[in-house]
Amino acid sequence: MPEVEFRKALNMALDEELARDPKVFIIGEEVAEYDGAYKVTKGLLAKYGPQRVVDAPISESGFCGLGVGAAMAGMRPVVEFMTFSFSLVAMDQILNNAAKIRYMSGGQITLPITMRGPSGVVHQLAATHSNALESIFAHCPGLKVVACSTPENAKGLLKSAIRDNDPVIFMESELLYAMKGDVPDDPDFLLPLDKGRIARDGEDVTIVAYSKRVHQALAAADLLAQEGIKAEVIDLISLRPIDQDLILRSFRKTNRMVTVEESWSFCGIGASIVDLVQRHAFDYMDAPIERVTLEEAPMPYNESIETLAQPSPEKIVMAAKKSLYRAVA
Amino acid sequence: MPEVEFRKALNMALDEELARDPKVFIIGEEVAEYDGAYKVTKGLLAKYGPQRVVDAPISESGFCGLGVGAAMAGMRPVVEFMTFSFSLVAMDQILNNAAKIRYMSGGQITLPITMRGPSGVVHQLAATHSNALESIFAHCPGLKVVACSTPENAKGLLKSAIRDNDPVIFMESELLYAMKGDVPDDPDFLLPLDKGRIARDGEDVTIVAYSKRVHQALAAADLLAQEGIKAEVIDLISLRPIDQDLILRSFRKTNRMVTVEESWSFCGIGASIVDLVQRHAFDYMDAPIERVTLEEAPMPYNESIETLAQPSPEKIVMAAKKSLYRAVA
Amino acid sequence: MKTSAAKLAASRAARPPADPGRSSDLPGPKLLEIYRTMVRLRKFEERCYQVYLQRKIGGFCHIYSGQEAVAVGMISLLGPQDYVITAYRDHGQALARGLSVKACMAELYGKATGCSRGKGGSMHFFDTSVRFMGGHGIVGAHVPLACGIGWAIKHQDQKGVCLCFFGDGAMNQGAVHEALNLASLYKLPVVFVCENNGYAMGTAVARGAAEENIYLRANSYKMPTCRVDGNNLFEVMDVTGGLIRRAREEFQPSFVEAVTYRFRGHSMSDPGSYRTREEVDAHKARDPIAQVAQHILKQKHAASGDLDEIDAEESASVEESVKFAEESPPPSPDALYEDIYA
Amino acid sequence: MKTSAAKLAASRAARPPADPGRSSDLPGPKLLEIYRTMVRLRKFEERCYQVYLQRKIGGFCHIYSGQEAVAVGMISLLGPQDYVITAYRDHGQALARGLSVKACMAELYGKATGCSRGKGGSMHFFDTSVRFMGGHGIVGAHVPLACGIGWAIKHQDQKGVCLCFFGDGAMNQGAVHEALNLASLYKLPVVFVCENNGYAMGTAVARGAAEENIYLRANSYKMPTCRVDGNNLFEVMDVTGGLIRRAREEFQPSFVEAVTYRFRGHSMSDPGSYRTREEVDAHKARDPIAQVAQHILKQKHAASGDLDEIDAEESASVEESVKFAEESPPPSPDALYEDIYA
Ligand SMILES: Cc1ncc(C[n+]2csc(CCOP(=O)(O)OP(=O)(O)O)c2C)c(N)n1
Ligand SMILES: Cc1ncc(C[n+]2csc(CCOP(=O)(O)OP(=O)(O)O)c2C)c(N)n1
Ligand SMILES: [Mg+2]
Ligand SMILES: [Mg+2]
Repeated sequence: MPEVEFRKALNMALDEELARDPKVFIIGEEVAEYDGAYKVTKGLLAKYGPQRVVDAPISESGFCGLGVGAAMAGMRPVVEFMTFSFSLVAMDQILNNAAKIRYMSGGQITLPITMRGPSGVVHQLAATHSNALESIFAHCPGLKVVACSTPENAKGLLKSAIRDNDPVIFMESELLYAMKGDVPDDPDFLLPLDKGRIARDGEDVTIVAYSKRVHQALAAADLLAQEGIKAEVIDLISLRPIDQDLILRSFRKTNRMVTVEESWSFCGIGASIVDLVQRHAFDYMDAPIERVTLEEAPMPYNESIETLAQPSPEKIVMAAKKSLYRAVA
Repeated sequence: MPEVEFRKALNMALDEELARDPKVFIIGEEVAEYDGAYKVTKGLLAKYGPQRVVDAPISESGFCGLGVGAAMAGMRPVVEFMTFSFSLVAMDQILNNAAKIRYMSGGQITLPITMRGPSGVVHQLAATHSNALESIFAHCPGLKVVACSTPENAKGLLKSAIRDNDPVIFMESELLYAMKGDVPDDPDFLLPLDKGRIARDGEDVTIVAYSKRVHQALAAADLLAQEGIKAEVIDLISLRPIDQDLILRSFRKTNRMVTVEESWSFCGIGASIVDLVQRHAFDYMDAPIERVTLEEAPMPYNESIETLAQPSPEKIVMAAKKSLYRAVA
Repeated sequence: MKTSAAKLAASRAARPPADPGRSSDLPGPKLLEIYRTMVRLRKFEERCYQVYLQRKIGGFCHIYSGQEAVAVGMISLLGPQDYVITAYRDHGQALARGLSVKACMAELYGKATGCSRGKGGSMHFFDTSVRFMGGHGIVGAHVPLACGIGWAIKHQDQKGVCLCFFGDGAMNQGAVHEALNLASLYKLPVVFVCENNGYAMGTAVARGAAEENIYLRANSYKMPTCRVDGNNLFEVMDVTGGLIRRAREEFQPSFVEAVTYRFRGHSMSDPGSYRTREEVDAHKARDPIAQVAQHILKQKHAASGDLDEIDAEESASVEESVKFAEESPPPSPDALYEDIYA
Repeated sequence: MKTSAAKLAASRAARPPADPGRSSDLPGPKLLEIYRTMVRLRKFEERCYQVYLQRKIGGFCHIYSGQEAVAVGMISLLGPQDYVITAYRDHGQALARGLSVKACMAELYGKATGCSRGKGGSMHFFDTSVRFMGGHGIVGAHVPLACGIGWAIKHQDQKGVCLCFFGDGAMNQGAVHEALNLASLYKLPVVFVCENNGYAMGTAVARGAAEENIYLRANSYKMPTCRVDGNNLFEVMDVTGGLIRRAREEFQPSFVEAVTYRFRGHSMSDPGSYRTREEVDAHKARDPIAQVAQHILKQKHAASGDLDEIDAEESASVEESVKFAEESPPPSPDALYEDIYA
């Protein structure tokens, strides 16, 4: 198992799937000659040529729609949004076309399209460039929504997404691209799109997170451990469908939960987790579920308030304690 | 207080605000010469002329952006989406521009724009034309989101929205346009944008609904009353900000709740209501909160399964009972 | 654009050279087949109008009557390897592409036997067996899909073409412009067909577009572009034939504006008061079906009785389809949850 | 489009008649003021480049060096009633519009004294006191806003104009096409300025657009359209002067493609390997500031020592702005929750 950067793990997944299936192609801004704005597609143009790795103009609605149409006609496109913030101009293609055409056709049409790119706040890019749209996508039946969090799962999940026969929104994070980790080089290494994972075992409180927030949750668990609190950390991975069994199993053990999110609170992923817990494990609730989300503001540019606006290990620790103190009190 | 149709109540609000403030103008498809696709703007062109009531081409992103720009420069635009389903092609203008420009400018820019139109499922319009996007809008700080439910509040709220200095997403419903009700003709009749209302008093269970679902909730309350169950019905009206006090006050009385929504469950409005209740009134929760939402499918055309896909008074009754039986058990 | 018949005739642009052989010289049997298809569309739509008024079908319903020469003329030039995609005014293209009258009528009734299993309705007809890729409700949003279909044709070496139909109003959607550029940039085998019926709902072309000569807007994308009389079957076929050939053989996308007119309102709920009776009548006088009938009779490909017989047969088939639709079962309740994921 | 200097010169289009009086005949003091502003932009950007490398500022940062003649030439023609709106490469337009060097630098530092209170950063400069309406990060998305500003000007009888700047890459966003059509349809006083610096990030114009002659695409919207040498201050001013007048007096929107070149990478993180050193050097040889300096010297409006003095003064002022920015306070934690609603 070679140790590689996160972006390389994604690159390996793309490379292997391009090699495996001639129906796969990648389209997006700067993915070819520039090797990708974040170098995720590095070297792929050289290897597969301009018909498989395709530079697109700044026409997200156009090239995302092109991807959907190509999928309708039997191809297996990977559409890269330079960041998901820019997918807002293609929202209709995603929510009306990708998500609904199969249904409207009575199941005649299959849509094996992957839409991928980094998502969420990075560092001082300000409000328009820090969008985390997962709760918007996860709201909509017809889409699958996945957030990878380690080089290993990035590779296994992206390969599964590309082979999957449904539209998959595949969310990455700029801030993780340089992270290193061991990655299987088995070209058939696949991970299920609908399963979360226990990132750390524990029994006192469950911390549910996804994407880069998983690493903050793990850091928080370290801090909590210093105080003798054993936190279990769940990496959701799949945001739609959400891995309800995993969440409930952990909750029935810990009876306490903190959710950590990449976006705002209202109508966020965590709210739905709260909902499913109270509906399916009401009697196990020893305390209110705490949520650590973005503060309810557009993302500011200034670094200090940008930091304030986001989840942090410290905030997660506080939330976990709150959920525990409540039980203690 | 004249009794008028819902669409007329909206029309009165527009008429009065056009008369009151020369900065107000209306722009949208077919709003002028055609008198509005649903006749909400009937007669306004004749009265105010083509500079105040403006037909737009099918360029939602363009004319919504025009509205945002006009608001930046001191006008008070009302942008009509023929239905909110079509606002998906303008999503970037709404979520990045309308919602964030004030913030990014450090408060220099004021955005007194109202974006209005019918929203949600109508009758056999199928998946692309049945979108209810409120949880998407309500997710985003910078926007205010309002759903009117009666001719009276339609008028008072729309007038307040137009006079408000922030971007307001103002949601109506085709299915309510023909509903009649008494409407004050006082040209300064205004209702607050951030307050819900108790649509019916009760003490056994709280049913929270908005838009046309309020009427289903009231019908359900009637049915429940026949069985001796006194349901309190809350008409949310404001979806962002949500009237937390009103919800909690009612819940602390009834200890049981059913939410009724216009859209899907995951990351929906009701999930956030569940979240705030468990966080702020945990000790009052006698049973899991039940939710009645769209079934998790795109909206089908066929009438019978279209009906199945939606909330109904019967489903609400069942949910209410479930929440109560639990307590009884 | 209150298109008068005269102005319309005068407005035809220089066009790419037609393929050798003019469609007006087509052999009688072929012409009669085309005529029959045109009649089928008309009979279907007029019956549709009636059952809608009888409230047997619901939703939005956009009648194609008057525009038949466009769909039938163009689609008759396609082979099985080719694709069609269109907007919500899709009954005409669907029938022209060979969807069965029964499956179409049943779809309007929302029945399980419908071409989209009753889940799409009037605006969302689909039949992948004949590569009819919908029926799309959001104005302009299917035009980028056509690029993707063109991409799939080209890169799977299918030697086909995708015909993409949309309205004059769609020209004002940004996504359409992005798509035209992409098609030209990537050399995709797509023929873009703008059916200019003069109005987007109640908005005449010139009230929605600064440039009312729609075909000129395609100049921005460096592809062959032209305007044809969309009520003249032969002109439609001659011009489109050449464009289809270039798409298939040279991957050259192109744009054709077909000037036509819808005889009915925008949708069933439209009173159409933005058009005068005279204007509508003037266009009805240029009925595309009558023009073909005249030609057939003049060329003695058939006698007037033969045409009456075709009309009667098509009426009967539409009648049957109504019976079929009415007697068909609705989707089962489970169908609500089916077809969401593969 | 690897624009060679020669090709560039040859590509100028027929242009609308310039206003009487040519800008190259401007009186010396006015010209020196313009020169000073151009120098200010350059000094600011180059200092910006340095502090970015020192990691004193963060986020994305798009340097304007090389394009000064466009922003300064055009904006110098505006009065206080006029508006400016632009994309994320906005430092140049902001300074040309008179925002203080200090407020701009402080914004890059994310300080409370910044022109957007430290909340917008490099891509989102604002100053409503001089009607500078941003700094917008999403490609093309501010172009519809310009229509709204034009609408407000027109319907509040302000006799002004809105200058709307965007890049060559933005021409491929659908929203831009919708906006151009709206401006022409409604006769809005907007001058659309496409700064064609040859590339959208690493994508040369012809790799993103089927029609690489950008100004021709505006023909679809029936407005005056032209191309100017964006490195030639006088050409920029002569042409734009006429367009601004027509916008103000006749509500005639127009489109101008200013062909120019950015001396730096797309943003600070761009190595720029898609351009050869020769190409960059060829363009640097046509430095717009040097061209103006030459003209001033030739016309004897000033001596070379005078220009050196201006350069030194502007350097000093930028230096001061760095000090100001460094010493300014950050926004208070409360600021996070401010400015969301009015
Ligand atoms: C994005 C979007 N906006 C608005 C509508 C509502 N709408 C449906 S059809 C139509 C008019 C379209 O006119 P045109 O493109 O000329 O086609 P035609 O109906 O004449 O065939 C409008 C505005 C829509 N479906 N999608
Ligand atoms: C909708 C959208 N897509 C992609 C981006 C990322 N992006 C930022 S600048 C840029 C290139 C723009 O080029 P151009 O319009 O020529 O302006 P220039 O940078 O040359 O001034 C891209 C692709 C974005 N900001 N918005
Ligand atoms: Mg039309
Ligand atoms: Mg550029």
